[in-house]
Formats: sequence, C-alpha cells, structure tokens
Amino acid sequence: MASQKLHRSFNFTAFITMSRRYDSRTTIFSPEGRLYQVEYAMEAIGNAGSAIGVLSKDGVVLIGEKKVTSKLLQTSKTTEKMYKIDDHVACAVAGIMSDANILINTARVAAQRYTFSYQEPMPVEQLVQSLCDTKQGYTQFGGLRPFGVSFLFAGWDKNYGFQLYASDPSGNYSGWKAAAIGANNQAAQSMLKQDYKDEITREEAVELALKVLSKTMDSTSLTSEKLELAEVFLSPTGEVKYQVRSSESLSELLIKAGVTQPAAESS
Amino acid sequence: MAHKQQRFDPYDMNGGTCVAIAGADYCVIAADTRMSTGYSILTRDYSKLCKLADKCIMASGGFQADVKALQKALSAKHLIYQHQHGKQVSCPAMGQLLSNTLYYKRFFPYYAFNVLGGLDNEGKGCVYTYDAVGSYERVGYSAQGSGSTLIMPVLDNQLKSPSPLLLPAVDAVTPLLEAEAIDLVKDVFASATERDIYTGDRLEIMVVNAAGTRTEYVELRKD
Amino acid sequence: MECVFGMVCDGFVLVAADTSAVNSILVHKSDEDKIMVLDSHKLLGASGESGDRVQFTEYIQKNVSLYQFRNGIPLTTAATANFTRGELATALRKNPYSVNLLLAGYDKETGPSLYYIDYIASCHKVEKGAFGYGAYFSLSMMDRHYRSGMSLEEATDLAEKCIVEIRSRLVVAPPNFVIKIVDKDGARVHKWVDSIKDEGAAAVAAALAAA
Amino acid sequence: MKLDSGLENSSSIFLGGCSGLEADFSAPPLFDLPITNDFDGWQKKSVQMVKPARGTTTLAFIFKEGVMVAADSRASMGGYISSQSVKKIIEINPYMLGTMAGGAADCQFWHRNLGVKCRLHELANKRRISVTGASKLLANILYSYRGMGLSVGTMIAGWDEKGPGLYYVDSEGGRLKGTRFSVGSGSPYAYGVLDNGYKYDMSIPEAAELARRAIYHATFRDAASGGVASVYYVGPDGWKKMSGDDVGELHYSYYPVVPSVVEQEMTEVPVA
Repeated sequence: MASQKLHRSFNFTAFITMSRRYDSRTTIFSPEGRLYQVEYAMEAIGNAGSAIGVLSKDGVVLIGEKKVTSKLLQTSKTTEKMYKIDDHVACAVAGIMSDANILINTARVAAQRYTFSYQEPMPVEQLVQSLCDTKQGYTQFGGLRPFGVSFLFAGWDKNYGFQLYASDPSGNYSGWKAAAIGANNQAAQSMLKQDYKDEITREEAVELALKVLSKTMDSTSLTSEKLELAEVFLSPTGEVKYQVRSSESLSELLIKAGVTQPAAESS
Repeated sequence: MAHKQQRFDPYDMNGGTCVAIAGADYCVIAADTRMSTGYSILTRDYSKLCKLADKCIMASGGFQADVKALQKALSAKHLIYQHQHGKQVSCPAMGQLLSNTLYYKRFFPYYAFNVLGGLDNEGKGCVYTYDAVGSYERVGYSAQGSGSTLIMPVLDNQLKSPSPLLLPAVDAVTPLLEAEAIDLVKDVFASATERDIYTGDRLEIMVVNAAGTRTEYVELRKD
Repeated sequence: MECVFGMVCDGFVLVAADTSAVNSILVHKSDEDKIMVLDSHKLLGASGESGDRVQFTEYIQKNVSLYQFRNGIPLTTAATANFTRGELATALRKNPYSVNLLLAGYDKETGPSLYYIDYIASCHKVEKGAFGYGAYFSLSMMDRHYRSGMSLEEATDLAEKCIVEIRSRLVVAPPNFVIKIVDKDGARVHKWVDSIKDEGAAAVAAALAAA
Repeated sequence: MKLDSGLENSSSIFLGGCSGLEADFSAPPLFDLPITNDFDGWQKKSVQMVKPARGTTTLAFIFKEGVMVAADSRASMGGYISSQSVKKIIEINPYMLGTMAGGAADCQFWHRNLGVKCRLHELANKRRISVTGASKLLANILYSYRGMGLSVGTMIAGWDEKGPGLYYVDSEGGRLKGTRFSVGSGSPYAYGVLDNGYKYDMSIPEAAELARRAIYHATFRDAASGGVASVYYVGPDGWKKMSGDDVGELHYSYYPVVPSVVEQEMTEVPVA
C-alpha cells in the first residue's frame, strides 16, 4: 500500500521513461529500487472484486464481492472467491482467477504433503509462507511473470488458534485482525480500522464485514448473488468447520445488517 | 525356450611374471614374454614392459586387455604432464599416479598386477609394488604376476635387507652390483619357468641407470 | 546384545538402553550413549547397525531442529514419530537403515508419549516397548509389573529390575546401561547403571573436566 | 513427488560432493561401474579378487601423556604373505595418525584423501582440524559407500585443541569415540594384554612398551599378523615414532633362549 502512494507522488513523465526501461523484466530493479512488474501485478488486483476478512474471538469471517459482468453470465453454482485449502484453512481470492487456481492447487498439495509427513494439520502460517515462497520465486527468476493474485487466508491451528493472513503478488504476507484486498481496499481498510473492536464475536464480525463491503463497493446495492460469505469456526465438538452461507441465509443477513431493505430486494 | 541370463565376466588371466630390483644407482625391471589363456599359449613374444618415462618402467601381469588399457591411460597422462610441465615425470610421482589410477577403478578393477621400477630424484634405484586396486609400497625388490610366489622367497633369501619400519631406519637399497642383479633375475626366471606354466619363452630385461635404459633378452624354456 | 526399552509413566517417559558398542565378538566400548536427545523434550533410543544408528538418528535430529528454526514452533512427538516413520519407509525400498527406535517425548497438550518404530517402518503409540535381545526379558517384566501412572521411583525400580534380569539371564548381556527420562522440564539423563568401569574413559573424562 | 522439504538424506550429500575447493577431492573421481545385469555377483568376485590385507593387528589408547598408537606390518593374500613391511600407521599430518586394517588399497586411498581434506581445512580455517572433525569426515565418506564392498577398520588418533583424541571408524559407517581400541584379526589377543596392563597414569616409555608388547603377543598368536611392531606416540608437540622392532627378534629379547642344563650325557654302552 505504501509503495502505491510513493508511486503516485512521482512525476508522470519520469515514470513513463523509467518504467519503460525497467519494467520489461521482473528480475530487474529500477534505480529507485522498485520492481515494476510486481507493482503492475498489484495494480491488476486493485481492479478485481474485493474481499474482506475479519478475525473474531470465535472464528474468522471472509466475504467477497462477485463481479457480475453480464446478465447472461451463469454464475458459478459453487463458490468463485472462496476456496477450502484443508480442513482447517480457507482462502478468499482477489485478482486473476486463472493464476489463483494454480496457487490454490499448490497450497492444497502443500497441506496434504505436510499431513502425509507428520499426520497432523499444517500450521496456518506455514501454509501461507509456503505459498508465498512460490509467489516470491516468480519475482526473482527471469522470464516469468508474477501471479496477479492477493489472498486472504482464514484458519485455525492448535498453536495460535484463529488466524487471518493477507498476501500479495510480491510474496509478502502479514497477519491481520481485519483486512481487505481488491478494489477499494484502502477505503475498506480504513473503515475496518475505525469500526473493529477487540473481543468481537463472529456474528458481529459478519455484520461488520457486510457493512464495510456494502459501503466500499462500486455498485450501489449489495445483493446475495453478488456476495459470497464463508466462516471458519470451531464446532461444539472442537473440530474446525468451514461453512459457506447459502444465498437465502445471505439475504436474511443483509436485511438484518440493514444493508438492504426487504422491499428493495423484491423490486 | 527359457532364456538363461549369461553372467557378465569381462576378465581373463593371461599370466606372466614380473620382477624388479633396485640398486644404489640402477634398477632392473624384467618380465617374461609368454602370454597364455588357460592351457593355451597365445604368443611367445609379447612384451609386458612399458616405458612410461625416461627413468620409469612398468611391468605388468594379469589380464592383457586391462594391462594395455592401463598402459595407454598412463602414457596419455604422462604426455599431458610433459605438455604442462615440460619435463619427464619422476618415478615416485608416477608411482602415486599409478596407485590413484588403479583405485579410481576400485569397483571395476584393472585386473593387472604391476611393479614399477626406475630411478628416483636422487638417482637411486626405486621399485614400487602394487595390488590390483592401488595399494602400493616402495620396496627394494619385488615380484608380481603368476610366478611371484615362486620368486619372492628366493629374492627374500638373496636380497632381504632390514625393514624400513625399523627404528633407527636402515637403507633398503640392495647392495648388489648391476651385473649381479641381472644374473639373479635371469636365475629366478629360469627357476620360475621350471614350475609355472604361465612363465617362459623369453625373458626381457630392462636396466635403468644414469646412462639411460638398455634391454637384454634371454631365452627361457618354451615347453 | 542390544537392549533398549521404555515406558510411559506419570507425567514422564523413561527410556533405558545398554551402552555397549559391539563388533562380532568384540566389545569396543561400554559407554556408548544410544539414547539421543532429539530436542529439549524428546528422546530417541536406537538399536541397530552402528553406522546406520548414528547416521539416521542424527539425520532425524537435524530435521527436527531445522523444522524448529524454520517455523518457530517445535514438532510434536506424534509428528516427529510420523516423520521418522516416513523417512524409514522411503529408505526401505532404496537403501534401508537397519535401526529400531523408541521415541519418547513430552508435549504440553498431550503430555508424555512413547512411540515404537522399527526398521521396516511400522509405527505404534505404546505405553511400554522394547527392542533387541533384552526385549524378551524386559517385555515380560514390564507386562507383569508395569501399571499406568507409575512414579519416578517405581519406574526406576522396574527399569533396574529389567536390567538385573537381562544381566542374569541373557548369554551375551551388556554390562552397562543408561536410563534417561523426559518430562515437562525436559529430556535428561536419569542415571547410569554400570557393572564395569573403564578406568581410561573415567580418567580422561576427569582430566577434561579439570582442564 | 518429493515429500520432505527438509534436509537431504545425508548419504547423498556426500556423494554429491561439497562446494568450493573441496569439490575435487570430496567426490573422488566418478568410479567406473561395469555394464552388467548381475552387479552383485560380479562385484562379489571383484571384491574377492582385491581383498588382500584383512588380517592385521592395530591398537591405540589414550593415557596421561597423550595417545599411543601401534601396529604390525604384515599383508597377506589368503595364505601368502604379500608383504612384511606395510606401513599401517599413516601419518595424516604432524599431529594426527591413522591406522589401517581391512583392504590395503581402501585404507591407503581414503587416508590419503583424508590428509588432503585436513590440509584444506587447515588452509581455510587457519587452524588444524580436530580429531573429532577428521574422523567424522572419514566416517561420512565411508558411510556414503556403504554396501559397495569397501573394507576399512581404522583408528584416527591425534592431538588437537582439546588434548588427545581417539576415534574408531569403519566401513560400515560406525564411528566411536573412546580411550582404548584395537582393530584387526589379532585384536582380541592385543586387547588381552592391553586391558590387563593399562593404567591411565603410565609414563611414555611404559605406555610405549605396553603397546609394543600387545602387538608382539598378537603377532605371536595371530598368523595373519607379523613383521615389524611399530609404535608411535602423539603428544602436544605432534607424533613421534617410538620404536620399530622385528617381532621375530623381539620374541628372543622377551624370551631369551636359556641354555638348558644337560642332565645326562649320551655314553657308549659297553658291550656286554
């Protein structure tokens, strides 16, 4: 985020010439010490449907905005932005979906390999790190293009309980209490910062996430078909659960959160 | 038809006996020229000696093909040595090289039993004796090959000097004149030919001294 | 002949092993420690060919510490057991290690645990286990006298009973044993049960300590 | 599928060779392998062919003043004595010795190789390698060749920053730290004399004599040992050869021939 600000403070013409000379390869630093291709990849995510994650004391909430580009488009029956990686980890995606599919597969394989070796679920941060190692590789080795994807990871492990991580195309990742990626992520992030309270419950987290998303998305009304919501929490028996809300329960939620009016929905 | 796997065994034993004796300022290296396989004599005139450098001669018994390969490998290495250093390799250096060359084929050995004879850097006679995989030792005299067990006891009897391991150390060079050493070599080969079927036909003796090298031949029994 | 055995007790695991390094009929030394301290809270008792034993246990030890360096959290005993089993299983079809292992550990969540892993890569969580010729004696001794939740004194007493039995009934019984334990405070040597002393080794150790 | 992201299996590390200067030496030139389907059978044959010096007696022990190392000098191929003057104590550097038992070529070659590595370590680190380090170096190499038929039983003895050091290393990959070892076919005999006479507080001459005596008794009982009993001492100032005695002559110095008293002269029996 900081780098994007820096980026804009530059003289525009200088930017053109500099970038032309140093952006053709991912592996070359510009004289200011920047990797343009990596920054462009981040730029690509700025236009993608956003996703928000909120950590609560009894679970993690992920929501994402589906971009419906055409009326004719048959929206996926399954989720488009939420993916389960292992029994205890899920992620939300913003960016180029074809790139994301590759990385999600890598993450799933990493998680399974770990359980094969140790007969134990992979600690969440290790999983995030292994994926980010892959992403990093594409910013350093010649002839390759970085992955144009950011992720939000939600998970639980026995070492650190519930966790939320965000990663970007450069391979950087960090842990958050609440985070946003994709379009208007800065606005969302600042709203989250304002409204997030420690000791928040999962229910409140869902409400907060819906509110922030509805206020920061480009389209005027937030409806259940533009939305995906998934939660990671512990069942009463102590198992980790991953649950995606159905369209019906989403509609209810939206009304409850006061984001949409019941009348507006029917019209 | 049941296919039977043929065992791969790329070795033959062509026999041959080699002897080397180091003197104060000379070295005698000798080998017979018979080459056999089983009970057949393949040739009566095959030299087992190989002059690797001006003052360095290798005599080898065992499997002729491996001996030839070894001689070629060492000659090639010596040629490169000459190009790089502009001089002949010394006998002790060749001794070490031969050891390494043999050991590098530790798991697929050269089936060759060698003695290396020549003059060292001080002009003294030197003899190095080897096993097939490169264990080696500098000695005053040695015999290798099919007749070695017949010859070694005689040489021990005639030439044995105090062990180099003794403290205080004693010089191991044979106190024999060149001509006496040559006569002894002729005698031990004549005797070995009497009792070893793989030794005979002709004896080739090379003598290395300050003057250079010369070769002598002596006829042995041909039966 | 080699004897390694161990048992899970009240809040700790005890592992005992002989300390003889043998080569056919020769005993090369009688103070060889065959129980490796894997990390702060894990013990790995091993029996098998000397080369494999040392190489393999060191390999596991190095991987366990590599994991800790990389991830900042230690491997659990269960994960270590499964990892070790996996390594043996992969090696089994290439160049097998002939080592039998008893892995003992203490974890915050699960408490003390003991795993029996053999050279053909089977892995069992057990309360008590043994390897080597000594196993014939120590297993029955433990079957008879072991109960869950034994105190340190009781466990030490049972281990010593096993050692006495091995020494008196096994033809080629090793003279010296070491007993190690692992509990919430970590893995450590509990005691040496020696019947012969090596003057040289003791004197060298004393000289080193003085220096 | 490569499952472990951790360390490579150690055996392959050493076969793969290390980095830098050592590369040429740590992975000794690729050994040729025969083109054969029955590698085992054929290897057995070649191993048989090149295994001369199994029978040996070597010993080493640590005592108050340092380490004493001793060995015989016989090499045999079956029943034939191929040499009576083998140097079984190899001088790795002025502070470290190695002993050889097993295949003569295997011992000779790998000790020579170890000497190179120790010297390179010295050049790289500006200090001599420890006995611990050197013995581990050798053990790891031998372990990487396990199952290939190498035959080495060696002791690495020396003096380093921590004082005297002694390790036993063999071609099965075993490596033991200790204070008293004997290796070879004569070792049980040597152990008998050694264990019995050993005291930590011996003087250097006492220790040297114990070592020589142990080798002598081993050569007396073990047909595969003989020749010269060499004794070396390693102290803070490096090694020094203490003695080298032909055991054939040593026998008579230990047990001089006592002219027996003639009890009865043979006399002419008078013909009755």
